[in-house]
Amino acid sequence: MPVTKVLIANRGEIACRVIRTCREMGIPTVAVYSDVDRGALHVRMADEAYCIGPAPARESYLVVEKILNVAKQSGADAIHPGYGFLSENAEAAKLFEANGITFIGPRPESIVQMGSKTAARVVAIEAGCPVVPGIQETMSDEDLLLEAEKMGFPIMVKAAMGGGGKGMRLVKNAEELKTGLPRARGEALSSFGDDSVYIEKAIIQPRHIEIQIFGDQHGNYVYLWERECSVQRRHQKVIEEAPSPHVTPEMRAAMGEAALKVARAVNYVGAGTVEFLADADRNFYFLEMNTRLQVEHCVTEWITGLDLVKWQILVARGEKLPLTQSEIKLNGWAMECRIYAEDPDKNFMPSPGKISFLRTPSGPNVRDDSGVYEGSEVSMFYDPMISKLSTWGPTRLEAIDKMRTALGEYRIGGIRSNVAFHEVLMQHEPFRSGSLHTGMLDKPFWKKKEVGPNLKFAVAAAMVAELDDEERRASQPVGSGDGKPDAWKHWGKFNRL
Amino acid sequence: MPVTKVLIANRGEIACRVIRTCREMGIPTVAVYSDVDRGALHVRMADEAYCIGPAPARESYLVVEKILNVAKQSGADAIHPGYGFLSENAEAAKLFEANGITFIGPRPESIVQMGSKTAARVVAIEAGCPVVPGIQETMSDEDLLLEAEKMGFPIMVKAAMGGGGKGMRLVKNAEELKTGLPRARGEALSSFGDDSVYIEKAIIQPRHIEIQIFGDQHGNYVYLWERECSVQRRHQKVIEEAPSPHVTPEMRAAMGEAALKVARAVNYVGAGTVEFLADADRNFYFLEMNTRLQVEHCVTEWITGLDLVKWQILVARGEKLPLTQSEIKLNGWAMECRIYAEDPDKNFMPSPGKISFLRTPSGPNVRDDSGVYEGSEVSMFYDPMISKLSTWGPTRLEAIDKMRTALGEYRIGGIRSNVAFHEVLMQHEPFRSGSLHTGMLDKPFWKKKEVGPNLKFAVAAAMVAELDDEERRASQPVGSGDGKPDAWKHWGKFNRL
Amino acid sequence: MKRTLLIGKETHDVELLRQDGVTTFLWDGAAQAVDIVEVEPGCWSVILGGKSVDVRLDAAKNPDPDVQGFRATLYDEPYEFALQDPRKALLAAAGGAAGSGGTLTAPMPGKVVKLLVKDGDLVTEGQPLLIMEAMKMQNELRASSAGKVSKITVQEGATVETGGTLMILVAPEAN
Amino acid sequence: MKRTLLIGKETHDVELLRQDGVTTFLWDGAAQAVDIVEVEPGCWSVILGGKSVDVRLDAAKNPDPDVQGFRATLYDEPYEFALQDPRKALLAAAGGAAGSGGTLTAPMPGKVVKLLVKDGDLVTEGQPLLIMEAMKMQNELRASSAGKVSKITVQEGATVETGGTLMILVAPEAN
Repeated sequence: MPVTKVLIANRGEIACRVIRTCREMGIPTVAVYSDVDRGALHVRMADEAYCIGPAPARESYLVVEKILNVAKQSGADAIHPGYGFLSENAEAAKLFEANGITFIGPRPESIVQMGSKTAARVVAIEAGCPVVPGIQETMSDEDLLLEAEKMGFPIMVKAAMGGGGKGMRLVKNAEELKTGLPRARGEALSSFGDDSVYIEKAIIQPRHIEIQIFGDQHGNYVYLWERECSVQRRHQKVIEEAPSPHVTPEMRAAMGEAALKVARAVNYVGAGTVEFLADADRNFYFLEMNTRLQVEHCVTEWITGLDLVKWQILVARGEKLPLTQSEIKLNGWAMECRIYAEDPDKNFMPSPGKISFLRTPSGPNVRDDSGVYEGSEVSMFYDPMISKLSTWGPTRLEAIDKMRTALGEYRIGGIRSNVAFHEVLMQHEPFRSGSLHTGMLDKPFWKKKEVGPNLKFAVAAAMVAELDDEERRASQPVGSGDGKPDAWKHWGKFNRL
Repeated sequence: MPVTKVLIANRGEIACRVIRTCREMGIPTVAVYSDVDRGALHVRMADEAYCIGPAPARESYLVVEKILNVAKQSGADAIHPGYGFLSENAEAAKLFEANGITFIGPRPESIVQMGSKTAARVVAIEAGCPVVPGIQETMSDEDLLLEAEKMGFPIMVKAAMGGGGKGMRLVKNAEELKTGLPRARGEALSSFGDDSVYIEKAIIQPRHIEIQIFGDQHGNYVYLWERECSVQRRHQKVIEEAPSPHVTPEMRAAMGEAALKVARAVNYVGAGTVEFLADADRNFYFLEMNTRLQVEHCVTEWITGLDLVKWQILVARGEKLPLTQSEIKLNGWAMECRIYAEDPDKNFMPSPGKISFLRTPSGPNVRDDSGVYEGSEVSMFYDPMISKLSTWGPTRLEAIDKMRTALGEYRIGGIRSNVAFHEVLMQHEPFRSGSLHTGMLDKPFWKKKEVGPNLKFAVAAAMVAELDDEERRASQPVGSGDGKPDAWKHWGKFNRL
Repeated sequence: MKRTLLIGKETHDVELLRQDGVTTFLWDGAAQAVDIVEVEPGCWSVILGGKSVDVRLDAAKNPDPDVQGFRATLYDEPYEFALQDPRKALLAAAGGAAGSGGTLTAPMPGKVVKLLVKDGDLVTEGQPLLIMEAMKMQNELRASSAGKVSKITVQEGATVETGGTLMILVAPEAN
Repeated sequence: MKRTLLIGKETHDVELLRQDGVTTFLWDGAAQAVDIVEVEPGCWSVILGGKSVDVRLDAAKNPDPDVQGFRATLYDEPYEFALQDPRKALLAAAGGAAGSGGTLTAPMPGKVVKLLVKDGDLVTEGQPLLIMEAMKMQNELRASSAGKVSKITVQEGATVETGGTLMILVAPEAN
């Protein structure tokens, strides 16, 4: 199938990421945007851009017909869904294909088979892939309570149609389950349009390790090693790395083969991720399969030297996978920090607003995948992730120290971000030693750095200089200036005489 | 020897580059700056910063005593010279060592042996490394004319103490030699403080290929493959890549071994580069040895995965080279474009000034080593290179297309740059096919892109909108504003009523 | 001009003197030379005793209109510093400080998904009061101390801005 | 407001109409809808017929004070566009244009290293007139046409700014 003009049915950093690869391949791109995203970076970067409605995603980015219309209008013959939004919507994929537009993702049947976590469990079990003990279907609150009692607490409540940690919670007893279920269903409904939830036995201090797989339309499969994503907050991944410090070569091969069993069972085509929980004894259990590109694909790109978006496009065109399993390299170590607009001093509450100042790190082995620019707005309507900072090093500690250095160069003004939080994490001993588990951030360890006397002195001097300058300017008659426009002094509005 | 606090006796991107590695290794850094560099990026990035005098380098960055004093004052126990300035000044290296301060570079004797190009030729010949036919010593203008007639034109005139193409010129006949010699000597004197020049037989359409080598204090040597730097203008490298499209595995091994012969002959310690000219038949000739880190070291870092500044520091500490020859990888392909403040529309004249706007590219496999920021000044006192943009890809064409994409994201306002020129080069067929030679830019092929009707329309609309906005604001009484400060409207000064 | 610097509970007398190209900073009477340059709008490069520090200043709202507040960002972490004209400080000290009531305000812009209490309810410290949704995450807002709900100023489904009042609580004693 | 657009030798009548939230651009009378937003200071995002174009405008000096010049940067390449109030264009057409003399100006800031001619010298087209040094590179400046050196306004060693006059040449006929 031809891929000569790609519509990206997404926004933010992933839209920009896809545009970059398309441009490199010489493929024109089409952006779509909601009203509040008119000035967003992906709109400015794309060759074409079309408005698809109001800010709420369900009135714009989630409306399949609008996306289809833009594809027809612009002559795009392929749609890249990014992650989230329509990326795991089988109906959308079907509709696009029915209209002769290539969906850059798996076949709709594979999405359906993996879309319900309960059904996916059954597929995994039948394919011979180990799974976490739990129920195979969704049920009413009452039945879930009964099942939970049988299984024994603690248990995990999860959205059947979910992903990305939304609607997911750990429940330690029946009381918590009762109060938590309505909220989990509410989040599931608002995020995925379906309030079904299911429960699983909770693994104690589990590690989240996932395998990146790729399939083509000719029945070839490879796995591109693992990523560890155990550093999470509220079941949201915060830091990802590849490879995993927990995985031995034997475990890697076993996990890779288990992942391919699941992929083969659903005739998977394109980029997919099979997620596992692993325990301290290196047992691993199928968790779910994400039938799309993952946020954290960058770390796999670092260690393999491959461009996964390019591979997606090649596979969508009907080409064979460019490499066989034995040709895939595992080179060094990569880290990724998700940079969120959130306030570490206010329990990581989202911090939307205008980015008034932005300086991003660069230099050797530093990659910043951003969806924003200085002056752009972080909207409260969408995910607060503004960028993914990733680094590479020959060894894990070198990648960590590179990350620490890069974070130290990151400057975001106007909103709060978790950059400083990540910096503290990079120096956190359990993290550095690789003793990760999904609950490691539950106990708060974040503490603002103390400002020493020298720093206090410097800040105070800057403040006084700023106010002195302002007052000096304010006392001068208007127009008597030295030819230097006051324009750039954004403090002017705080002048008090 | 300990390296616990590093003074960087340099400025611009290389000072920032060294600071990044030091920070990653946990080593505090000390910057030095001339009066005009008070606000430079390296001053802001370093932990400490000291002024060393007026703008002209010979009154600041080149004054060895001032650097030494700052080292003593700040307690720095090591000095990294970067490239240029004191990096190949044996007297400086000696003085630092005599004061107990580690010079992060080769032993002074090696610098001396390789510092005079004529003496270096003799070393290379004795070590069994092939050289370009030419004279072995500097002489008067009259004697040079006689030698040139004997050798036959065309010939190359070169500064004996030079480097980086300064004072170097191709001369096609006796007349040109007569008029060119005084100018070459003038440039040599102003750049290197020595007006000695020498001549060599010119190789027709030569390729400039160089070998990165490393030695430690224990007699171990490795070569980190080659770089090709044939794309030059006025004998200044413009684009570098690694590996070279001209080099076969056999030629690579032969060049590597030849380079190590020269390195061993001078007991070389640290990072060094042996430069060769190669002809179409893959003969190669020793040109000179640069006894320092090169501008273009980034491309070697991309393909080997190594941090050359880190290696320099490890070697200066007395550690053994971290890898042996067989452990060094050659992975994929890397490109580097030097981003200069120069005007492609005015024959690439330097374009110093204030950088009023700056957006640098990022994303997968893109690295920007910059020495500037939005708001900083590109001074007429120093080299006009403001950044090095490098990219990596599994293949040469992928690295080139990645570079083209990254250049397309680069935005520099206030001054002119050669970004658009590089973009055209990335699409230039002789470049893409790898048919490089050092004169390939002599015939101008740079032509500004035509602005099509759509673009004209868009620009015109933006201009009219800008003026309409301005006039609307100007017609409103002062202070009647909509609460939005006019401050950020830097167009205000162009209001005409 | 002499000013009073407030950092949390610390106060210091500070003043910047610029003379003959030399800048001196006075900190509680002690003088130190500083080299201070605004390198970008709101971004200051400060060199003192050789140390190079980059400070970014954002104006911060201070509840007291006579205090000039700045949020200084050091290596991407914000710290609140405030400066006061000492003459005004004297005047302010003569007046009385208003006690702050138990007002629950929105910590971020978002939508009120569910009210968990109603007017007149007695609540205990830490009791969930309402659920807000922003960026697809639901967050419970809890009572910071025990009290009585005296007035709820929003309805379910309402969109609120940062700092917007959600409900007012009074101390149980005030009942 | 109607304006005249000058791009090199092209001229067009242009006007932007904003009504009821719709922006229409008139180009020599032909109307097209545009969506135009200033996304950063001086940076405009223009969407027309689906095409997304990022335009950065820098004010450019135009020799005619009645012409508003902009240097528009498209993907890091600058292009000079100018706009003129058509009423002023009419007035300007009534006056006479001053002929531009043979003034050699500095193409960049730098230092005059060597004067290669002196007052009164006759020079041929392409003859080197002086050597300037900037950023360690020496550059020869040459005569753009034959003429006579009427006045040299700089000395060797002088530092000059971009556009600074270096010498004045007159046509040989004017001799």
